[in-house]
Amino acid sequence: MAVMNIREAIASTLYSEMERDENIIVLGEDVVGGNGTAGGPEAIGGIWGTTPGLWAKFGPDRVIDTPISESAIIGAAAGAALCGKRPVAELMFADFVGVSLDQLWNQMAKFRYMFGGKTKCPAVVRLIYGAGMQTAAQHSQSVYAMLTAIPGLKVVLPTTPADAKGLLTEALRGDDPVMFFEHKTLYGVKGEVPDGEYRQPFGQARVVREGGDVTVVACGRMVSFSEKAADKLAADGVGVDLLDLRTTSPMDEDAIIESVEQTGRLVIVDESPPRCSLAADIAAMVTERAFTSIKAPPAMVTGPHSPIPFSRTLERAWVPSPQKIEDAVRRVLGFR
Amino acid sequence: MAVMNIREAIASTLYSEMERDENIIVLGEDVVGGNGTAGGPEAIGGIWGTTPGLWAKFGPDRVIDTPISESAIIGAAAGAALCGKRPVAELMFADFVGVSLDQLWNQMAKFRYMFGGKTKCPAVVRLIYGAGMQTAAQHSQSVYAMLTAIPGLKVVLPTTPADAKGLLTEALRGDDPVMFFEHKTLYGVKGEVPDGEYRQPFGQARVVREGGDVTVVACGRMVSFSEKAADKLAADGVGVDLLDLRTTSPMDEDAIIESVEQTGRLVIVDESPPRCSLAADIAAMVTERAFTSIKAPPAMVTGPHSPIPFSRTLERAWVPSPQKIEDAVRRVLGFR
Amino acid sequence: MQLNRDELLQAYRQMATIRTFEERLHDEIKTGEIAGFTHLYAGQEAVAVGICEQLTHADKIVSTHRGHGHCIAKGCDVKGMMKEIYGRAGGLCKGRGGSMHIADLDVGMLGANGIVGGGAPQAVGAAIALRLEGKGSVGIAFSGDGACNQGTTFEAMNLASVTKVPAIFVFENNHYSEHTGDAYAVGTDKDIASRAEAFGIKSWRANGCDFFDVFSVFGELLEYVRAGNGPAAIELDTERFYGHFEGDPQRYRGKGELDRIRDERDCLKAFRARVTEGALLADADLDAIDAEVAQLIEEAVAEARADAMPDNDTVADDVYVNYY
Amino acid sequence: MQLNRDELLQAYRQMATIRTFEERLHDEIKTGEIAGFTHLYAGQEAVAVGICEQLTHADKIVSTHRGHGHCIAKGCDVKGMMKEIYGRAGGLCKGRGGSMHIADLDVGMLGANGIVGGGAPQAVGAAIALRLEGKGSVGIAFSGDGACNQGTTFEAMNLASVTKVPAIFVFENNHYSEHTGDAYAVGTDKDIASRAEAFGIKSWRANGCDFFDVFSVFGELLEYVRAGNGPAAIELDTERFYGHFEGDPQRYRGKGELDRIRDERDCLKAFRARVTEGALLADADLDAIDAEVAQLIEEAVAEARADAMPDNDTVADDVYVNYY
Ligand SMILES: Cc1ncc(C[n+]2csc(CCOP(=O)(O)OP(=O)(O)O)c2C)c(N)n1
Ligand SMILES: Cc1ncc(C[n+]2csc(CCOP(=O)(O)OP(=O)(O)O)c2C)c(N)n1
Ligand SMILES: [Mg+2]
Ligand SMILES: [Mg+2]
Repeated sequence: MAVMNIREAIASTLYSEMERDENIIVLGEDVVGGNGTAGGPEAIGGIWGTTPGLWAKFGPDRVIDTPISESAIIGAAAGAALCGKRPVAELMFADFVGVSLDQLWNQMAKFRYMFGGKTKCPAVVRLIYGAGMQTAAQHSQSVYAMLTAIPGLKVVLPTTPADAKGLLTEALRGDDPVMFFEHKTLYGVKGEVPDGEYRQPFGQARVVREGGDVTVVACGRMVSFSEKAADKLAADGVGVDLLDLRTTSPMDEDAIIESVEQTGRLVIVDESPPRCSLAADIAAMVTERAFTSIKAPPAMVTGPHSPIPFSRTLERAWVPSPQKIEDAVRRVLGFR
Repeated sequence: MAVMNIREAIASTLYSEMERDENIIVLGEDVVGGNGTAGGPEAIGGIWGTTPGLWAKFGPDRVIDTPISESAIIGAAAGAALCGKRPVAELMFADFVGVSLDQLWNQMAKFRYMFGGKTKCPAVVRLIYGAGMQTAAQHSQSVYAMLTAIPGLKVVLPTTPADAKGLLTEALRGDDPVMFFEHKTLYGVKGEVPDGEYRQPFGQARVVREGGDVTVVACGRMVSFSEKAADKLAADGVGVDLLDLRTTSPMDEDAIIESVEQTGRLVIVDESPPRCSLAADIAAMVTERAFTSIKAPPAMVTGPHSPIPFSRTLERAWVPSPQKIEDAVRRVLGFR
Repeated sequence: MQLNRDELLQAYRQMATIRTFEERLHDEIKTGEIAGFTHLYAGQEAVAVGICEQLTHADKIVSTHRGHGHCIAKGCDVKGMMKEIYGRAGGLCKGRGGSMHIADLDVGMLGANGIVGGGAPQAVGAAIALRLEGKGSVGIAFSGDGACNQGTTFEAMNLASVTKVPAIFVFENNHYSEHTGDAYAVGTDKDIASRAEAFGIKSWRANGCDFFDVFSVFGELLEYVRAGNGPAAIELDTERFYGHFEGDPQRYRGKGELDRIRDERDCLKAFRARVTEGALLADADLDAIDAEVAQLIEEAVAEARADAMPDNDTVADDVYVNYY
Repeated sequence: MQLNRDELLQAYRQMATIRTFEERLHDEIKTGEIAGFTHLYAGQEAVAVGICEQLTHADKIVSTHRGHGHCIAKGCDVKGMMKEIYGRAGGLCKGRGGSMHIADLDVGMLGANGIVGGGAPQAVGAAIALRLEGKGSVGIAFSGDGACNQGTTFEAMNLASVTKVPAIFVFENNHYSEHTGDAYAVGTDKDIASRAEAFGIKSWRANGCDFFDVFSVFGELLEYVRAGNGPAAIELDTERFYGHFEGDPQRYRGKGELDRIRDERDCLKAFRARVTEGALLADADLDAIDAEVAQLIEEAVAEARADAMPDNDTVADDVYVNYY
């Protein structure tokens, strides 16, 4: 097993999968970089460093820099996927779903259903998301709830290098459109990554730790925040079952229910505003499926009903913190 | 009080409000109709018949036909609103949020917050939505959950002519961006409409009926479906508290909680797919706020996790039906 | 441009099939059996057929809300289409799509589209894919004079221009987007093709009511694109014989306009005149095709009516290839 | 074009303020005190100032992610801006917006924008509003050579063309969108302005590193638009002196490119040479302004550093004017 960070896990998986399958193509803004400049192609790759060397190895017909036109990027990916390719399209920031939603929602996601099940659209869209770098209201959002709500899309959020490899491989081998969310603060997270072919099936939550007193469900950056909270709680003798969802569509409802049936108490941590959120989705699902098991109302730790502010202190106040998670756990434990 | 249908209530409110306030302007595709044709402007107004006579009365600078470019429509509304106008922009189908989301979500909704509270953006966006006319997967969706989730927007869904007038007037007098949803199957619904100035404040649910045994919360077309279910249940001696939300952002949480505290049982009817839906939002909120009062898990009656099909029978199978609502009520009543 | 007898017969058959299909729908819709939005292609047949007759199944097209003509011209099964529009289980898309969402990938028809402008980027994606195949196949986006104003259409042209892929933008200018004239909504001093040219895309123009003109001009364009010269565009001046959708009172039309375009701009009449005058085909040849087509459409309607409605249990099928 | 002494001094002061503001930020960012994305406008000052000096507060502009220059040129308070970029409570937007979201409606600055292409439709909306006022005011969208490819920009141009409102599209071509050259990403045989012309929009071109050229060409354009002739566009050939954002290693630049543009394309140097050679102003006049500006920026940084961070309790304030 090699040790690498999430950025490297994504870059190397893209590279090796493209070597394996000539139908995989990559497109996005500056995924090559340097086109049309004195420095030439790959003078600088994408700003996230996840696509280096692809152009040199696989050439300009498979690794395509696009103008700033996200609808065209996603639409082209959709069209290429209908024609038997496996495009990997990059949205440099997940917030750019705003300028490309139609192609995700009304096109890519619906083709197979509308066309009577005769088509498939195996496109992977990589979306870089999340707060924590003071990128302010239009570059910090966690758009996964909006896309989880859309029938026809799968939604994936790796939090470890191994999962980044396993889930991306799975996305590239599957036949449905996959929204692959990469949290901008997690790129540097290091860990062991299995060598060779490695797939992580969707719809299987990762049990981060077992504690038995309370269930905490999280995804993305909120997993590590929940671990911090769990550490503090463990010091006080409170044992947390922590689940990293890995994928929100499909979602591992059974793993959540199983844990809640034992603990009777649930905290959901969701880096997004509260309304019609993933937190609400899970709270409602658990209440429906495990009503007689829950001893307290599921607690939802989310941001407030506001955009994400720029200022360092305000941004921190906006994002769910380990402290708020800890408080929520204590609240549900104390509920009578 | 005059008797009119919802279409007429909207058309006459637009007209009289434009007479009152010269800052109100209207823009959208074919809101005039006939521009650039032999028939000339207003040969045919919009396909919904909600803007007749505006062009003739208020002129081409206030009533503007646009090319097919929804991002430009919403963006122009946002810009005009920042400059002191009160634009009313029409999205001929709410599904076209797909091609205009950025201007709604990252622009209009966020200006005031991002700019430190010094600006206001009093734009009204009219969105024609909903299933029931076999308009298939891209022309039938109920997009209110997606917009309810967005901090900065208000979301309004009238179901009676009186509310259409009252809520539209309120939208046009307020200072925040309002998403005004008009269900395409409800335009013909008739009712009494108060004469003269009439405002319906946001965030106040309408008590459609009181029954005491179970709470049913609905919006849009689902209100009348719920009434049908309630009629059948009443015949069996089951009394339904039926709430029409009127607005989902802000939402009248208190009215819901108050009823649930009495009935202990809740059914939410939501014409949309289930994930991260308004139904889940309400179920989670009620579980959180009224955990000790609820005697059964809140039931969510939604469409399935699929796009909306074209075929008459399939579309009916997709949309929550009076029968399914009735079944859900019986289920929550039978829960032990 | 040299079309042999069989090719001429086939072209006429295709145009006649579209016309008859659409005119029949126009009547059937009045019975109330067909709901939703049905946008008829009648009047524009020369465009779809003049173009698609030069394509193979390896070439891909992306269509619009007014897609029946493109579907038939590209080779979709006519009976399957009729069933689809009737919302039947045996429809080309199992009744789930309806008039605005007919697709058949086997013949290179990637889909009609209810979102105006939705298809253009997809055609560029198809062209990206087809360039990799290296066989000279092309990706084609049909767009109207309304759709040419949607941001996606411009983005698609720019992306095609930059990537130099074999994408073709076909602009069917029938002079109306719903109830608005192109004279109003298309911002330009010149025409739609000139806007494509501004992207560095070589553009052609043709009479969209004249099969032979479409065929020859598009033929030249196609040769250019198949040769690897990058994208191209063509604007076709054409006519819509019916309303925007069925039920449209068409008060935006000029006095006598409908009569005039039926008289002077009917591509089927023009085709017949040309081939009979030139003694390429006889009236009887065409009449025979008319009869066959009438029979086909008659059967299509009868079979559609007789077909079962989809099973309610299938309502949430086929959302994914596999979900769990 | 006749600029009097005061006007020349003012123009220089504005350009020098932008330059000093940006160069100081370039240094401050290295200290780690300023996070998020900061896109510096240095090099392009002649554009913002050459345009905004001809506007009043009644004219509205919509800016980009690279907005500091437009803000200063339009009259935003420099100290308030600095505090904003430092994320302080006293910032122009209370620290909530940051570098990419500075606005001040009182001076007609409708907002910087983190979404490339987001502003263009809003400028058309402003122009719709301003036409109603009937005072000849204009709505201006600043866009880059990258933003000119976004669908919204095209839609905005078409809408302006169709509605004939007083909207102005200013295309600042600094030849890069992030790390990609305009030679690659702008699909055209000609230039960005020619694409605007294809929409029937009268277009101009100017040297964006020469204040006097910008001023006079834009002056002509402005007269045209104020007179009610409808929208207009201008493309400015300009240079970005720093990386796309701070931290960009700029390996896409040619050998010696940064030196060359600093040498040959510096609008401040050119301005100084022109006004001193022409004896319109003396070096000492300009030096005095440089000193004042240096002082202002020094104070701005000191005050920003000293200002309080926003109160955590305000995190969800001002989402609505009133919610319940
Ligand atoms: C994004 C979007 N906006 C608006 C519509 C509504 N609509 C359907 S067809 C149409 C007019 C299209 O005009 P054109 O492109 O010229 O095609 P034609 O109808 O003439 O074939 C409009 C506005 C839509 N379906 N999608
Ligand atoms: C919709 C959108 N796509 C992509 C980006 C990322 N991005 C920010 S600036 C930029 C380049 C913009 O280039 P240009 O318009 O030329 O402006 P410049 O940076 O040269 O001032 C890109 C791609 C964005 N912010 N918004
Ligand atoms: Mg048309
Ligand atoms: Mg640039």
